[in-house]
This record gives sequence, C-alpha cells and structure tokens, in this order.
Amino acid sequence: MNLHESPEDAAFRAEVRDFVAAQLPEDIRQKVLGFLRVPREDYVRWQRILATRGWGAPGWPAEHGGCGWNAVQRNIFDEECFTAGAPRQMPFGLAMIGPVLIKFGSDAQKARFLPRIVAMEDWWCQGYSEPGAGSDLASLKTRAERDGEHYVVNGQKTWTSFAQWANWMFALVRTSADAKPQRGISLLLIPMDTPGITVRPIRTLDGGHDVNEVFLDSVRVPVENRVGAENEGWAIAKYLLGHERTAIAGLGMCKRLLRRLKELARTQARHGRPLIEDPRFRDKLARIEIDVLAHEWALARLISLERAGLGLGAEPSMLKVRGSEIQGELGELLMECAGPYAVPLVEAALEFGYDGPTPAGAELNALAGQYLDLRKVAIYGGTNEIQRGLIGKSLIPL
Amino acid sequence: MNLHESPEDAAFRAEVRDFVAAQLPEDIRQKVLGFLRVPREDYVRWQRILATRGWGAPGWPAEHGGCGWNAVQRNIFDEECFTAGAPRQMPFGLAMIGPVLIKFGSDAQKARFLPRIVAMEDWWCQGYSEPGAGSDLASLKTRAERDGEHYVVNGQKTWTSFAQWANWMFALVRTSADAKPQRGISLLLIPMDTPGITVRPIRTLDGGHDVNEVFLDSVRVPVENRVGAENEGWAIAKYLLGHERTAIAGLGMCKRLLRRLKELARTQARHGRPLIEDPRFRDKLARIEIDVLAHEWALARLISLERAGLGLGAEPSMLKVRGSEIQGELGELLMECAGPYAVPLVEAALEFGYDGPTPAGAELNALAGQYLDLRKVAIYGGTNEIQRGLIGKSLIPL
Amino acid sequence: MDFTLNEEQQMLADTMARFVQNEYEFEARRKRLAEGPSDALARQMAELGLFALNVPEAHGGIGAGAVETLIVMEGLGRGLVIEPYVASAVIAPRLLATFGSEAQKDRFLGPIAEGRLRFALAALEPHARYDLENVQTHAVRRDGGWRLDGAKAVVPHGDSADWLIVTADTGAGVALMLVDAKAQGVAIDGYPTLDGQRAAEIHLDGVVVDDACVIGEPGQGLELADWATDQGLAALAAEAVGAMAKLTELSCEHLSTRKQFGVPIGSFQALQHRAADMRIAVEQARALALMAAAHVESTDRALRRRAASAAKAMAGRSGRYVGQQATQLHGGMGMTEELACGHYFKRLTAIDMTWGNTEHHVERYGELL
Amino acid sequence: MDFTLNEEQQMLADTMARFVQNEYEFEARRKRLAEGPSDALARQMAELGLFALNVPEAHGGIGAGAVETLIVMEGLGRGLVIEPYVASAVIAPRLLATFGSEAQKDRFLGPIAEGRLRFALAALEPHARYDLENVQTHAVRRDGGWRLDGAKAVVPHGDSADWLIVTADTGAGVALMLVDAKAQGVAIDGYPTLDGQRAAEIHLDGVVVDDACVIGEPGQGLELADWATDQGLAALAAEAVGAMAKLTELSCEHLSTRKQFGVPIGSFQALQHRAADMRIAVEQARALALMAAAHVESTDRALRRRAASAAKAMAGRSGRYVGQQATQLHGGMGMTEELACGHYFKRLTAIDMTWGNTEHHVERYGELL
Repeated sequence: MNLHESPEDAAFRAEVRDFVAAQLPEDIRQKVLGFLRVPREDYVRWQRILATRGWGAPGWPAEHGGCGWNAVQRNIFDEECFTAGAPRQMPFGLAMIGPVLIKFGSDAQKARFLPRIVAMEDWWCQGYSEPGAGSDLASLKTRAERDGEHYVVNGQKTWTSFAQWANWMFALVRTSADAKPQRGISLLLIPMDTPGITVRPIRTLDGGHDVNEVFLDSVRVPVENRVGAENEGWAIAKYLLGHERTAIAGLGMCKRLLRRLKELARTQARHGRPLIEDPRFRDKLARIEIDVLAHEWALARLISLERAGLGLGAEPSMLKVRGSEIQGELGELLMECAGPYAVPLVEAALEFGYDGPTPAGAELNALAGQYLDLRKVAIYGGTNEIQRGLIGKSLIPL
Repeated sequence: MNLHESPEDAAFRAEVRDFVAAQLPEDIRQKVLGFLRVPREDYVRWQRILATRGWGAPGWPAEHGGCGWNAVQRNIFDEECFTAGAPRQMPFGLAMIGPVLIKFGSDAQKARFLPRIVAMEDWWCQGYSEPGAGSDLASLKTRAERDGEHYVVNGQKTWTSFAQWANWMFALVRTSADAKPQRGISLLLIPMDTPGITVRPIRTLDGGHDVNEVFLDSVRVPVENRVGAENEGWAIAKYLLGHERTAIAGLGMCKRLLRRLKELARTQARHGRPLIEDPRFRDKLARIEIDVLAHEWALARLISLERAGLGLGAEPSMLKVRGSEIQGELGELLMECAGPYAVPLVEAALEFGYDGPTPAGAELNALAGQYLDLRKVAIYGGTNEIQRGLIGKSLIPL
Repeated sequence: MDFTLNEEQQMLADTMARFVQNEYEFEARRKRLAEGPSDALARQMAELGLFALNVPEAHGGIGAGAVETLIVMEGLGRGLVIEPYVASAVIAPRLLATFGSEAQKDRFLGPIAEGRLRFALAALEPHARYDLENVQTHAVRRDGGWRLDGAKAVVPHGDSADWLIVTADTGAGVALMLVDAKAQGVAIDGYPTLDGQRAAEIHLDGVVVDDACVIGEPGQGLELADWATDQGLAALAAEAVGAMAKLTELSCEHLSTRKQFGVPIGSFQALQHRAADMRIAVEQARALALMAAAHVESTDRALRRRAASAAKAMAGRSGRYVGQQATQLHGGMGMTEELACGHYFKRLTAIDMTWGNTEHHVERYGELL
Repeated sequence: MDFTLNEEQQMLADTMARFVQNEYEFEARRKRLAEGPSDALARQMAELGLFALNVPEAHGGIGAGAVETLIVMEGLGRGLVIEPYVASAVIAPRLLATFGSEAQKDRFLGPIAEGRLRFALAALEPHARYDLENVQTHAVRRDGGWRLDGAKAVVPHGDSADWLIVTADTGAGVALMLVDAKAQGVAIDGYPTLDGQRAAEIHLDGVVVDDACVIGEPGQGLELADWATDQGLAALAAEAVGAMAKLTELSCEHLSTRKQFGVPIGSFQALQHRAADMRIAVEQARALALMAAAHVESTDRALRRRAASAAKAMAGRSGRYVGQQATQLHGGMGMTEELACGHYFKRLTAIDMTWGNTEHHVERYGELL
C-alpha cells in the first residue's frame, strides 16, 4: 500500500489546477459556482480551451486524439476541473458516442466524427429512453424501416438532455420486429436538422430546461450513419452503459458543493454570528465533510484496485448511491444556509449579468433551485433502488 | 372534534396517578426506573395491589372480574402506570390466555383459571413459537397424540418468556397431521411441573434471562385442558394475535424512557455543564420529545376513531413501527448520556440492593444493557419489516 | 378526546374538497399559477365563508376555532391553493379579536370577514433570519403616533396586502402596529417564490403610524408578534399535512399504475416500505397539527409555543421526507413541472422555510424543555 | 496511491486470519470470554510478531507502519479478539519511539516487542467525559520527580497493565508520564465492560514518579496525549472495520440460508437493500480507516487530528448502523448471546464509546474546519 499521492500524480494535479486557474474564463466560473444558467456557448468555449491544451478527451486513447490518461489521472483531472468551477465536459460525445465509435465505428465514421467531438464542433444528444420504458431497453419502440439507402425512423425519445442545442443524436432504434426483444436493435447517428424531428422542452422543478422529448416522424437517415451491424445494437448499448463506471461517484461535484457550502457558512449569519460558528450548523458541516472524505477515499481505493486487476463488483453502485446521497444532503445544507432567503426565486436572476432586484442577491436566489435539481442524481444513471438491488444481490448468494 | 381530555378522563387520570404514587412500592419503582432486574415476586406483588383495588384486569369485561374500561381509559391507565415506574402487567395471562378463555373456554375453565389470573396466583407462559418457524404458525411441529383421557405432547417451543417462572403454559400443538397446515391445531393448557418438560434459558445481549426454550418429551396433558374443539386452534390463535392492537404503540414505555432521559440530562455533564444545556444534546432531546408527542397524539386519534367505529386499517402497524423506533432512539440517547461510563457493565449491580463497587453508580451501569435490550422492540410482535409490508400493501392497490 | 368531525366540520371539509376539485384541478392550477392570485377566486372563497371563519360572530364572522382553521388549511394544502389566506384570514382576525381595541375591531373585522382587506405578517427582518426578537426597525414618537424606519424580509404575499402587521422597536420595548401598505414611505418589492407564490421585501422610510394602529400596548409587541406567528405556524402545519397527505396518495397511485419489467412498481417490497414510511410521516405531522390546533389558543404561553414549534418542526421534517421520496418514487417525471408531484414538493419546501424552519423550531422547543 | 497489499502485508493479513480461525472460532471465543485474557495467547501473539510491529528495528522490533497496524487491527476486529493490544502494541511503542528519551527507549521498547510489558492509556478523568484537556490530576514537584494525586476513568484493560500512561497538571502545563501500576498509592479497580472486555477506574494517591518517567517535556503532555490518543483512534477505527465487515458477511450468510414462507429471506428486496446499505457503511468506514492510517503519523497536526476524528466518527456511525441492522436481520436470535451477531454489535458499541464517541469526534473535527 501507498496511501499518499505519488509525486507524479501530485505534480499532475498541480499542473491541472494551475491550468484551470489560469484558463477558465471568469464569467464561466461565476456562473457555474453560483448555480446560474450556463449557456451552450460556455460549454463549447471551455471544451475548446481544453482541446487546445490537448486535454479535450481525457478518457480516450492517444491515437484518437485522447489524453491516454489512466484512471487516477482522469479522476484528478475531473476533480480539479469541477472544484474550480469548470462546466462539466458534456458526456454525450466524449463518454458515450465517442468510445462507441472508437470500438464499433467504421474508419470513415471515426475520421468524420471523432475530431469534431474533441473540438466540440458537434453537440451530441442521446436517443435512448422512451416514454414509459424507464431503463428497460428491451421494450424499445422507435422503429427504423429500410428504404433503399436510408432508414425511415418513426417514434419518440424522452429525457433527451440538451436536444435543443444538439446538431446530432445517436439513437437506438428497432430495425427488426421478429427477433427477441434484445435483438433487432440498431444504433443510428441522426442529424438533428433532418426534417421530421421535433424537440419539445420538459421543464424541470428548478424551472430549468435541460431535458426534452424528441419526436421522430418519418425521419430519413442514411444507412452509412448506422454504427456496427444491423440488429446488433444491443451489444453496443451495453458497452456504452458499462463505460466509465467510476465517474458516477460524482466526487468533483461533491467537492464543489462542499466548498461552496463552507463559503456560504462563513458569510451567512445566525443569531448574529457566522453559521460556521453555530455549533449546530458546524456539526452538520463536519459530518458532511467527513462523508465527502470517505467518498473520496473509497473512490481512490476502487480505482487502485481496478488498476491492479482486482475487478469491479458492485462497488461502482455503492459509489453512485453515496455520491447521490451526499449531493442531496449538500443541496439541503446549501438551502439551509439561506434560511428564509431560500424561498424567493427570481428566474431572471439565474442569468449571468442580471442586474435587476433580488431580495438577497443572486447567490441565495439560486439555492432552492439547486436543491430541487440535485434530487435527480438519485434517479438518473440507474435509480438508487436499482443500484441497491445490484449490491444486495451481489452480497447474498441465493 | 374535542381535542382536550374530557373532565371525566382527566379525573380518572388523576385517580390512577394518585393511586400509583401512593401504592407502588418504592423498591419496585427504583428497580423499574433504574433498569435493574425485576424479580418474579415484584410482578406478583404489584399485580395483587392492583387486583385488590379492582384494577387487576383493565381489559376484561366486568362480569369476569375486569374493569370494563374503554380504550381511552385503558390507555390512560397504562400510561400512568408505566410513567410512574410500575412493572408491566404480564400479558400472558391478562392479555393472551385470559381473553381466549373468556371467548372460547368452557365454564369450568373460566371458573378455574380467570380469578387466578387476576390475582396472579398462576404465572402463565406462551407456547407458540418453535425453532426455525418464526411467526409462521402454519409450520407448527409440536405433536399431541390422544391416549385415552390425555394428550401426549412431544416437541419444542422457543422464545418462551419467563418459562422459568411459570406454572402454566398455553401451547399450540398439532393434533392432526392429515389436514392442511392451518387445520389440525389445538390449544392446550399445560402445568409446567408435568414430567417431561425441560426449560433451557436463552441469554440475551444484555445478559438478561427472560426467554427460554421449552422441550416437551412425552408430556401427558388431560383432555379437559384443551380450549375449544380439537383441531380448531387456528381461529383461537388468530383471535389472540388480533387482540389489543393499540398496546403495541408502547407509549407508556416511550414516556418512561423520555422522563428518565431528561432526568439524566440534568445530572450528567458535558464540557462542564449539564447535558440539557449543551445545544447539541438539547436539540436531540427536543426532537425526541416532539416524536413522543406525535406518537401520543397519533395514538389518541386512533383510539378515538376506533371508538367511533371508523375502523382500524394499518394504523396499529404504524404505531408499532414508530413506537419501536422511538424506543430504540431513546435507548441510544440514554446510553449517550453516560458517555464513556456506558461501557462498564457490572452484572451484579443490576440487582437491586447491590452495594459493591461500580465505576459510576448503578444508574449508568444499566444503560448499555438497556440500549441493547430495546433493539428487540423492532423485532417482536411482528418485525417492523412485516409491519411496513402490511402498511404498504394497504396503501397501494395492485 | 374526540377526533371525529362533527356535522359542521364535515360540511366544511366537503366544501374545501369541492372548491379544490372545481377550481384547482392540475391544469386549472397551472393556469392560475401563471396568472397569479385571482380576485374572483378570493370573492368565491369569501362567499364560502373562508375569510369569516376566524372573525367573531359579533363582527359578522363565523367565530369558528382552530379546528375549523385546520380543516380549511388541510384543504388548501391538498389543493396547493396559491391565493393569499393565512395572514388575512387567520392571523389578522385572531390577533385583532383577541388583542385589538374596540375601534380596531369595528374598523377591520367586518371587512376581513367579507374578504375585502388583505393583511401580511411583516415581523422578520433581513438579518434576523427567523429571530422575531431581532428588531432593528425603529419607532420614534411623534405627536399622536410613531415614525417608522426599517426593513422587513420575505413577507409572504407582502405585495398584495392592504395592511402590514409590523414590529418596531420604540426604545421602550417593541410595539406591534398596523401599517397601511399605501402609506407614504412604504416601499414594497414583490417577487416570486419557489413554490409559485409571492413574497416581498418591505422598506419603511419615515412611515407615519398613528396610535390607533398600535395593537395592544407598545412594549407588548414582541409577545403579540410571537402569538400571531404561532397562529400562522399552526395554520402552515395543517396546510403541510394536506399537501403531504395528497402527495403520498398520488405516489401510491403512481406505484400501483406505473409498470416496470412487466409488473406495477408498487409490487416491489422496497417501494411498499417507502410508501409506508411516507404514510407514517404524514400521520406524525397530522398528530402534531392537531395538537397545535388544541393548544394554539391556550393562555399557557409555554404550552402554546411548544405546540406550535413541535407542529411546525414535524411538518418540516415530514414534508421534506415525503417530498423527496415522492420525487424519487415518481422517477424522472417527478423532477418535472409536468406532474403535480413536484409542485407539492416545492410547496412543502417553501412551508418548511417560512417563519422558522425545522432546525429553528427544534431549537425553540428545546429552550422550553 | 496504491491500496493493494504488498507481499509482506498479504502475509500479515493471512497470519491474522489463521490466528483468528485457530484460536477465536465462535465456541473457542466463548470459552475465552469466560476465562478472560490469556497469557499463553499473548505469548503466541508475540511470537507472531504482533507486539514487535510498532517497535523500531533498532530496538528489536519490526518497525512497520500504520498500514500494517491497520491490517492487524482489522484482523483482531474480525475475530473479536479480547486480548489487550492497542495500548501495549500500538500506542506505547509509537509514543516512546517518537517522543521517548533514549533511556526510555532502551528500557521499554525491547520488552514491548517481546510482549512482556503491558500498557494502558489513562488520560481521561471521571468528570471529563471525552475531554483530554480537562486534567484534574495534579503533579507536584518533589526532589527529582513528581507526586501525583487524581483519578483516571474507564481505562481499557487498566487492570492488567504493568505501566499506565497518565496525564497530570504540573501547574505549568500538563505532563505525560509513565506510572508503574504497582507503585505505592496506585489503586486500580477493574471491572467487566459490555463487550466482555475489561476496564478500570484508577486512583492516584500520592504516587511518586521520577523524572525519567516523564515523556517529552513536562508541559508538552497534552499534545502528546492527544497524539497518543490519535494513534489509538486510528487503531480502533480499523478494528471496527474488521468487526463490521465480518458482521455484514454473517448477516448476508444468514439472509441466504434462513427461510421464511418457503424462500430465503435474502430474496426479499427490502432486506437486499438493507444489506446494501450495511455494505456501503462498511466501505465508508474502511475508506476513512485507510485515510487515518495515511495521516496518523503526519507532522501536520491538524491533518492528523482531522483524520483520526473523521475515521473514529465514521467507525462509530457505521458500526452503530451495521450492528443495529444486523441484529434486526437476525431477528430474535440476533438478540441473544448464542449467535456471533450480538457479540459484534456489543464490541462495535463499546468501540464507539471509547476515547470519544461519534458526537465527540464530529465536534472535534468541526473545530478544525
């Protein structure tokens, strides 16, 4: 065992930290750390800054334009970027369709799409979920019928994050009805400006608009846009879902929220003194910081064991559960910092640069929305109930 | 609605309180409130004091020597007795076999046994559970074979509370093997001094000895000791389990523990001042007192609705769950009061009158054992998991 | 004790259910949410007697009590009604009927009963968080009245009130006063709140209030504000019970209809147990809302305060649990504005943060141990 | 960072597993529990090198580090070993090796490595609860040494120690001293603890200690006691991890074998989820026990203290959860002395209450925020 960060890793951490501190545009940092709305162009701007540095694709092998980093480095990179207030690197290209193309794509597809993902010349969205189907891929209903050199796609996708900003969607579609449910699925790459595509926003509790329904009405997709063989999309989908399992720990987000919480606890007062000096609130801070530390060390241990080939069982599920619980609690505590001023919610003040009135400043105005939004972490990526089931079954031989 | 205790009920409460204050022997009170061991004779002594007053059987109709009280009065009586430190009235005669005899017993059985229950001339124990069967009565294995005017009983019972003190046991036995599991069960009354009965103590976590295994080896029981018809014991067992469902709230115990906790919080110090002035601990006290109040009002409401014929659904299960959670937490907080002095456990000091050394007095010495013992409340009388299942199923139409 | 509804109470409960059904079904409510509180609806509520409830009969009211208020609030909670109600129909009439001068009663109680005057409780200040006693608004004596300077924070429906109930430090104790919202020097900055309702920051800049608008004695104001807030707390606790009860029912409905892997998700044991815990949380909150109704009018000050804080703390804790779990059980759809679930969650969250959150009321209760 | 065991560490872990298997299987342990700590077993542990672990090689030890200590403690925790170990084999050798004089090292470290001297940490006092700095034991200067009067509370294995590590107030700061347990004026009242181990109240009545027995400088004692306690906390946290990991395994075994209604109870979803939460609790405690091992030797005082408190707080919280849930999952049998379950629950409870419970360490951590 060596429980201290290696000098190489520590140096790498310092390098990332310095880079982010120097290169992350101040306005973006403020939006992200202040829980304000982050517009499309900010994600693109930051991704291009990273790409220019050669850090556009941390998880990819070097020969495809990636960094070739190991899991420890990727984790350090994520953590430093998150903590400093960088917007997340959109996963739809980098962590989803990118790795799929690297493994299953044709050479032409790789050449065409991979560089544009790294430079964020394309914005991808994911066409997986369908209404009523939850995480049950086998019940996929969207159909694609062959018509010469095209598929004609009909159906509906939902929970499609940032579809309103995307120019490409990768979508699972049913290309054969007679096979058993898992077979007969194919993966198509669909330009979002194809006629027949309609995007309908789904407003979330915090008033935000990240997710959408996408309706596909006789959408014609060239056959060359299919990834892998026809009817073999199931294996691709499974590969994609099994990818980057340690990222679901959300450690960077936990650390970002914790840092913010401690800042607010220093500026907000209760009974006339800073919250951080209130014994009750200080205990809560201590507890949650201890939780974050445990989460951090559990993740570090998992990454180390995985590198040593000791294999991942249900551990990623454990990290998912803990990460979401911690983020949920941090959301609560952030809101508690604001006290009565968590109640006001002036939507316009969620935009950067707003200079109209808010009862107690934009920073408190954003906290209730953030609390509500953070509830989603226990739902997406496989609900915590599903994760607990996986863990439990792995422990109990029946 | 009338949310205040009626003058009659308030007067009744005062009467009970005065009576207990005047009549409960001081040594018994100290044992009970100090979590010391309460010997057999103390239970008998207190029961006889109550019986002399005419309060020996609160739940029975007057014509059988009971008080004929309504549910509100029974609840007031229980609460006042518990809070003041009276030992519980043993349920095995009063709440279990007594009501069964009143409903299913022959006149001869009633005349023979009921008065002796009220005066506690008999100590009853319950022969229901069997090893490995949990609460699943249908899998009962103890057999009773007819031999002239006797049954010959062979088998094993477990979790038999106070079998070591009992002179009678009521036991479910299988009198017919060919019927389906629920049929073929009979209820027998067995003198504990019958040859062939062996009692083996089961030590519990707190070092206590309340429960036992009881082995029955060719035990001869007169046929006249059967209650109800042969093979019809299932209905009797069900009647018994459905009886006195609001008592499982354990409100009296909650109040007793809370009162004790507040006393200790005044005498135990932290950072040089009484625990009750420590903001952290005071918050915990406030929270648990609020919980106890909610429990009390929920119970009062349930009793009122039940009296109005609005019927009990899953509400008793809710009270069971909350009551056990509250008792568990009170056990934790009591132990926390003692801090490091919760660790010592001198068994001899659990006996009243012990005057040997203990590190910090008998009152702290008993707290860890009490904490451990209180865990059982979430297990007995139908585990909290079973209760939650009942509640959940009653809420969700499937 | 008798927890059953008598005939009048049952009628009141039925009235509330009908009102919500007719005016506040989900789509209708979405429209109302976009348009804000409606005068027509307020008139309708007045016709139903909802504003007369806490006005004594002698002043044209119904003279009902805390139990009837609880029934109404539970109904408003179930319907997630956004119309301003508590300050105008519970706090103001009770406060004036109990502590007001005869002149104040004659002047205000009639119009209150008819739903023609709106009040707002403006007792908390920007840096005071939930501490009523932290009053920095000053009242300086000037002929036959007072001159007020200061600020009040996050006043529910402060921007639609005709009268503000305000604390001010006179130098010789705090006074509770009625301030005309249109008086010179009153600036009201309204804004939306997370639950789709409204609140306001209020600035008092040399506002002149005459003696006739002081409630009780100057110097008695802190105690009166505390009393008035307790009336509000009891009402909010009952509203929370209505909201969380309804939300639990919606969640159980969802569990029984939504299918995954071919079966209703309500057949999964873990979700059954969750529903049970939600139901238990509702039961605990309801028990203490009833207790608050029993004691909020008590002259035993400690009893009243303990009851109000216990009920509000439990409403906050149970509401948070039920809101979070309902969202979780509803899955992704629970995170959206498109189902009622999230709207209940938001209102429960806002109730928790109003006039003292769970933590504040646990602490207040602890001081009375 | 590398969390895999190297070859020596793996051997050590295997040694511990074998030791526990041979000497501490459930029935064997019950016998040991009745008989109390065994000299023969202590010798065997010494032969395995367990007492030499924290003694520097220069003094006949192995000179291993915090990671090896963690491995050993986890093993002892899994086996619920009752033999006195932490104070003698972790705290004393580390304290002396780091802060002791050369004479102290020469005198004590060799016998410690051979398992021939037992120590007890006697720093907390009867009215101090968990506050190390609350020292009422007085040390008065007398030729070439000190005269001690005072009392020490709930000293783990205090009645089988040869030497006591004691804090005393000199009037010019606190000193940390070694007191011969057989010295005149030392009264040791031993008693059993809830987990079947032992502790003692210790009275010091005019006990004479000479200067050679002061560790470090007089006046430095509080810092040294704090440092020493942190070594103990890290060790206890690791022991708790071993105990709760084993208890979780036992519970899962029970779930897979115990049947109700004809199926293993582990097929019920709610119990699967419970097992998952227990496993997660173990993982969190393990993570911080590792963190404590990483930092407990740090010269960064705040880092060391934070790590020790975080690990102990998490061990307490996780241990409580796992202990309670294991008992619940085992049903009635979990409440008895007849299954291992309850014994683990009791040890985890005792660990939580030793040298600061969860609440104490959360507070201590909070002071360092």
